[in-house]
Amino acid sequence: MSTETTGKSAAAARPVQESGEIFDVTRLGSYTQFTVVAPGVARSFRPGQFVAVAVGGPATSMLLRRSFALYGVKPGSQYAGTVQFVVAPQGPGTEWLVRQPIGAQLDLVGPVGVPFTLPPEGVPVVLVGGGYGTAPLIPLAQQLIERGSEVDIIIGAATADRLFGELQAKRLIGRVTVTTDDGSAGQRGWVTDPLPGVISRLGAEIVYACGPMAMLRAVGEVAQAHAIPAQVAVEEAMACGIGVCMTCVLPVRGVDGVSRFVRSCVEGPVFEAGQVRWADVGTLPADLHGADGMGR
Amino acid sequence: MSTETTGKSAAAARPVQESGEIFDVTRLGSYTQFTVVAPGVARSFRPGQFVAVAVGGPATSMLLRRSFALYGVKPGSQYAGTVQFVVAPQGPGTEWLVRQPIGAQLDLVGPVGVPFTLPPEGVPVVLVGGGYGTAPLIPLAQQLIERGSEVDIIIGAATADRLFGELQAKRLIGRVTVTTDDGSAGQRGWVTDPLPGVISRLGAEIVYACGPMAMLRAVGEVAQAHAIPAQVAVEEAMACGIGVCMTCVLPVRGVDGVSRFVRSCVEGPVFEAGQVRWADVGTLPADLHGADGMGR
Amino acid sequence: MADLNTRLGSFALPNPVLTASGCAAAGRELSQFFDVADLGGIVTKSIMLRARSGRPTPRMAETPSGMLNSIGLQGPGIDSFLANDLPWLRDHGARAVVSIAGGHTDEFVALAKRLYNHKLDAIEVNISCPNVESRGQVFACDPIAAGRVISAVRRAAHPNVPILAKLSPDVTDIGVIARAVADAGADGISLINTLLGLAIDLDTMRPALGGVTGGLSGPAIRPVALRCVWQVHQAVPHLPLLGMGGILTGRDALQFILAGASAVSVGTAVFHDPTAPIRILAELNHELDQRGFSSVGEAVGFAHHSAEEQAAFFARAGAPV
Amino acid sequence: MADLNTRLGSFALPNPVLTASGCAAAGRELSQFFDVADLGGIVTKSIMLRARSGRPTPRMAETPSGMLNSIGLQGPGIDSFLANDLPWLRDHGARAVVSIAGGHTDEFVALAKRLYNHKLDAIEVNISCPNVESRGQVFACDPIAAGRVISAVRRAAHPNVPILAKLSPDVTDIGVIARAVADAGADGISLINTLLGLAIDLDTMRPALGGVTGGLSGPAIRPVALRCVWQVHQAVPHLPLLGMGGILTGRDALQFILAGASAVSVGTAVFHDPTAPIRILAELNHELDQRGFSSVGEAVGFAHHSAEEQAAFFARAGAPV
Ligand SMILES: Cc1cc2nc3c(=O)[nH]c(=O)nc-3n(C[C@H](O)[C@H](O)[C@H](O)COP(=O)(O)OP(=O)(O)OC[C@H]3O[C@@H](n4cnc5c(N)ncnc54)[C@H](O)[C@@H]3O)c2cc1C
Ligand SMILES: Cc1cc2nc3c(=O)[nH]c(=O)nc-3n(C[C@H](O)[C@H](O)[C@H](O)COP(=O)(O)OP(=O)(O)OC[C@H]3O[C@@H](n4cnc5c(N)ncnc54)[C@H](O)[C@@H]3O)c2cc1C
Ligand SMILES: Cc1cc2nc3c(=O)[nH]c(=O)nc-3n(C[C@H](O)[C@H](O)[C@H](O)COP(=O)(O)O)c2cc1C
Ligand SMILES: Cc1cc2nc3c(=O)[nH]c(=O)nc-3n(C[C@H](O)[C@H](O)[C@H](O)COP(=O)(O)O)c2cc1C
Ligand code: FES
Ligand code: FES
Repeated sequence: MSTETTGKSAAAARPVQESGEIFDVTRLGSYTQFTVVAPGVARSFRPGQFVAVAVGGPATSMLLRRSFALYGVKPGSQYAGTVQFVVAPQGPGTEWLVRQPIGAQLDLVGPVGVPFTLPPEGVPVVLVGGGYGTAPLIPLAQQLIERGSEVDIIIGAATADRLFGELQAKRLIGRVTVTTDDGSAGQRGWVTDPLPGVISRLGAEIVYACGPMAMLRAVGEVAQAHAIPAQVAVEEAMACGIGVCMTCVLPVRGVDGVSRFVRSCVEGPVFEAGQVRWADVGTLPADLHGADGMGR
Repeated sequence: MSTETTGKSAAAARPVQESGEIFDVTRLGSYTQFTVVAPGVARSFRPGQFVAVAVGGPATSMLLRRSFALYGVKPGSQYAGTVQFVVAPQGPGTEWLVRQPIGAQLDLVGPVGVPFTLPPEGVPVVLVGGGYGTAPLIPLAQQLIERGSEVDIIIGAATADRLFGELQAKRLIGRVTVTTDDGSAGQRGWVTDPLPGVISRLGAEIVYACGPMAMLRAVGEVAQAHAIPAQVAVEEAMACGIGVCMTCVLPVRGVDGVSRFVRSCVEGPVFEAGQVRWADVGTLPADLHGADGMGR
Repeated sequence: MADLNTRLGSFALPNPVLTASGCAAAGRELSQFFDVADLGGIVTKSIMLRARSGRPTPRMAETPSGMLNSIGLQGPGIDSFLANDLPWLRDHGARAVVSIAGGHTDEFVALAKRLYNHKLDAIEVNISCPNVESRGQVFACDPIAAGRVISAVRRAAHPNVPILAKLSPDVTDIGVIARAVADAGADGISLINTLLGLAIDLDTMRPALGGVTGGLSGPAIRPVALRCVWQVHQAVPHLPLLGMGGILTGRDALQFILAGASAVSVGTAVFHDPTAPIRILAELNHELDQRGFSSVGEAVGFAHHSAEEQAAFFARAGAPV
Repeated sequence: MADLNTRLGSFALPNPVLTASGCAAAGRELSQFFDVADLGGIVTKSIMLRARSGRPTPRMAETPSGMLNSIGLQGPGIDSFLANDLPWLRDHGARAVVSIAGGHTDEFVALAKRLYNHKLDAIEVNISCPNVESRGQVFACDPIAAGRVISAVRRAAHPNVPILAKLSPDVTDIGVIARAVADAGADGISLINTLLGLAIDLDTMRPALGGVTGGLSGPAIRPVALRCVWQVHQAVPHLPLLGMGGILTGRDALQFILAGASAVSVGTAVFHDPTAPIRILAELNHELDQRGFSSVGEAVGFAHHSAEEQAAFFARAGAPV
């Protein structure tokens, strides 16, 4: 690990590992929302961070934890603190997870990762969520509103049942712009269609986004066109989720202008869209720091 | 497979594979008794046969089925047929099994194996069960009594909570002799202590036994001393449970006088005690059929 | 509904799913659960010249997503096999791939000769057994010994019967062994056999298996098996491969085909689910259809093509992607 | 309470549980979950002379009871390591085993020299990397190349620092490699590194890893790892072994010790459970006590003794069995 990276990950809250009881399970469209008793995770949570959940139970063949963005979090008051996250069944691990009943125990590691950095008080912002990517934006919106920001939100998905957080967003923010690829809800198209208009109308000075890589890239380009920053929470396959294995890297341009493979688990998942080299994801750019060291 | 063996396994009922709902779960001492809806297994069941159960659920790391002696079996009448077996938690597979709730589905293969062969009508018999080994003797006792046999039973275990079937046996047979290694129930000692007396008193002409290997061997010796046969249901580690893998073999002297490694899953689990070469279990006797073929 | 016909040399199979040697005996027991004629073929337990007792128990230990076995090739010997097992398979309409094993080249040759006048579809040569003549080193671990056995068997066996050399993964470079058996005249290659493994019984504090070491099989070894299929397909692209190692589902089977296998064998999965081979065949069929393949052949080795070549193929085929 | 002290050559460890190279970075992240000084040692991610970007993503694929990785030795290079990572380990009271990797013998030597004046407890030489000078064949797969690297490193490194040669299981006879590195002056042997594996992504129908093939780790490979430890303990009984491969529990660790390992490394288990090393240490301690061992040393290689020898030992020790 090079100094600047450790410097950065140190900035993030220290994760804890705890076994928590499932307090509530709610189906929302094609998603399942879990509320889990996890005071340790709840205590130091900041929006944008995620939790890594062990799946499969005893004698499982699935070794790796599954990561989920933290969404509703109630720090301990008279009740123990709870955390919420939303699961889309996608493969064996998430399918196991959505079968877990209320009262079952889950083994969590969190909060993990670099959270969204908040703008100066009162700055108008636009939030953009794709699918379950809206989840981390809800607690973020809460904080932004408390800090006097005017907040607008665009949420999109392939189909209506893949939308997440419309109600929560309405309750918090009032107005929500909805897009679906097939027009089954809101306007037909992508979140980036209404985005320029919303940015201009609001005079937004920053965009926050979470969702599929392609969407994040497009959102970054729109923000750039408006000469404002975009902070995006990415999703890369992770083996450890705690920064030790180097599987989750993205090519990111550093403040020093040098591009590196950076761990999206502990140096992300939140990045400046402008610093991620989207076109090079999944490749090894020749100018990347240490690419020459690969030579054979 | 050599002819005589296939001849023998053909004699056994053809097993079926079916997924059945757990109809009832009852804790009995240190055991858990399952009643599972499995009409296909129930239909052709004969005492001494067992069922092979898949464990661990989806994405489990446990590939091999666990075997359990069939105990209570209700062939389908107005209700679908059910099978009963008794599980002692011993390792990860059985621990998973005893956690399964009523209503859960189990994948069963059965009935497997060569059942006990019944004596001529009216012949007096002694049954000897060690621990959960009593389970298959209960349905056997039922059949024997229906066929007019006078039946006596001795059940033993290390400790009282390891005893199984005392009530069921009492209800069926009336008198039950109980032994425990530590004297925590019945008389202190082994099932083989009272066995000679019971054989003589009853004038028993055959002994049926199920339990740990060491017990089966000892029972066989007592029977031999009384010049009567003993049929014993053995327990060898099994990978397939259906006769294809050759992991479950025992050195058994055949009717032709030749000793072979014989599959205890489909050519057993019931053997004539006198034909099992107990002293050679876990070794490769030089005179075994094909031992010379092992070369170096 | 993709065309499931495939070939292993001159052996034409109606579908690409077979059993694995030693995991289906000679088909009889499995016929209680499905019609053995519905599979691409039954690969029988490796047979030797004489009857073999096999090793002392314990013969197996369960391991994470796999198992160890040390059966030691228990079997009745070739005479009993020809008298009882091969006729049974023929009578039940099953395609028979007869696996043979030996302690020296002559034994393999003698077995091939005994099979000469019998109706069978292919011979799988299990060279993953110790070579008595070289301090028990496994034939499949030495390109020269492996090649010698295969060429001798090829010469001794009926010319119309394809010879499949079954390779062990326990080698430094499986491509070298593959080229050796290819040069020796193998008509196809079966891979992989089990990996050599060991477990300690914590009650006895001694090795868990009577044979001390044993063969590791099951899904645990699938990534190694796929790597071997991938490498051998590149080393001898002209030879058909019978892939195996941890196949539990049709999706697993498809991975092997995409990596270069023309057919697959299902082994340990049978212990978990006796109907696995038939289920896997149905699942594979569905997976092929879903991806727009019109035949198994189109999918064999498809993962070796670049994304561009793949797109071009489907464009030509006009298939949905 | 068994005496947990153990040794790897001149390296004395307070207990036999370490991390595995590449699965604990340089300890910093894990120190969020436990005190790194409580472990026998931290084996750092293999470091090379220059900074390395590593391979393109995807870099991992989950497999049954295991995973494939193709990280490609991403790292900051030796200078940054010495400036930031080694001091941090020292400051936090951890025993540091520094893993070094190179593309040719000279690079290994240069790394050993750079480490000469730094305080560390042992050097683990990761010879499971491609040898640029011989068409990318892995050093650990060739006894000559492996021996050459180890003797060169042994000469270049500080004489008081033990050298552990880390072996690959992807060889025909690991005993041959073990003897080669022993003759070359290795003070101990670490084993096993990952098995070469591959997975096909059924969505892209291409290899799942950016590096095409990758290293298989986790409980899936434990039986292979135990077999290697067993064989190497017999091949070079005088050398201490650092055993690893799929250790998830204290019982797994005990299997390695009974098979001949003087200490164990915990790798992939950390991804499943960040506190695994500390938990495994406690579990191992309990398992040793239960069996009446008064020290780790008594248990090392115990499974190689006959049942009679074992009984005699406990009779002498007067321990409960
Ligand atoms: C930072 C982060 C936040 C996430 N937030 C959410 C969320 O709030 N809700 C939600 O439903 N999902 C979320 N995901 C995606 C979620 O982690 C994957 O869908 C899940 O891991 C898939 O596991 P599986 O067993 O169902 O699929 P499998 O394909 O069986 O997974 C196999 C392996 O690949 C990894 N993997 C597969 N797909 C993904 C993916 N899309 N991203 C990362 N790893 C993957 C798994 O972790 C596992 O190790 C998030 C991922 C990351 C990295
Ligand atoms: C014919 C037969 C009838 C049986 N009847 C009963 C019964 O009625 N009630 C009951 O509680 N148990 C019974 N057993 C034993 C039961 O099958 C084992 O206790 C069980 O398989 C252990 O699985 P595990 O996962 O708990 O232990 P593990 O040690 O994790 O099992 C690992 C592997 O070893 C095998 N194995 C371990 N112990 C045994 C054993 N004692 N016998 C056979 N295989 C074993 C398992 O099948 C599995 O493949 C019977 C066994 C056989 C062969
Ligand atoms: C119990 C058992 C017995 C086996 N016997 C043989 C054999 O006789 N001949 C052979 O070539 N392979 C034998 N094998 C290896 C299998 O044919 C197959 O190559 C290997 O198990 C990998 O496939 P799988 O993971 O699907 O089981 C045996 C495997 C098992 C588990
Ligand atoms: C993500 C990952 C990275 C690894 N990096 C290295 C490495 O840099 N050097 C090395 O010698 N071994 C490396 N290994 C191998 C491990 O040190 C260990 O030998 C192997 O994973 C087996 O142990 P395990 O099953 O407990 O993980 C790595 C393993 C994994 C999973
Ligand atoms: S997932 Fe391991 S470093 Fe990010
Ligand atoms: S368990 Fe497979 S033959 Fe008996």
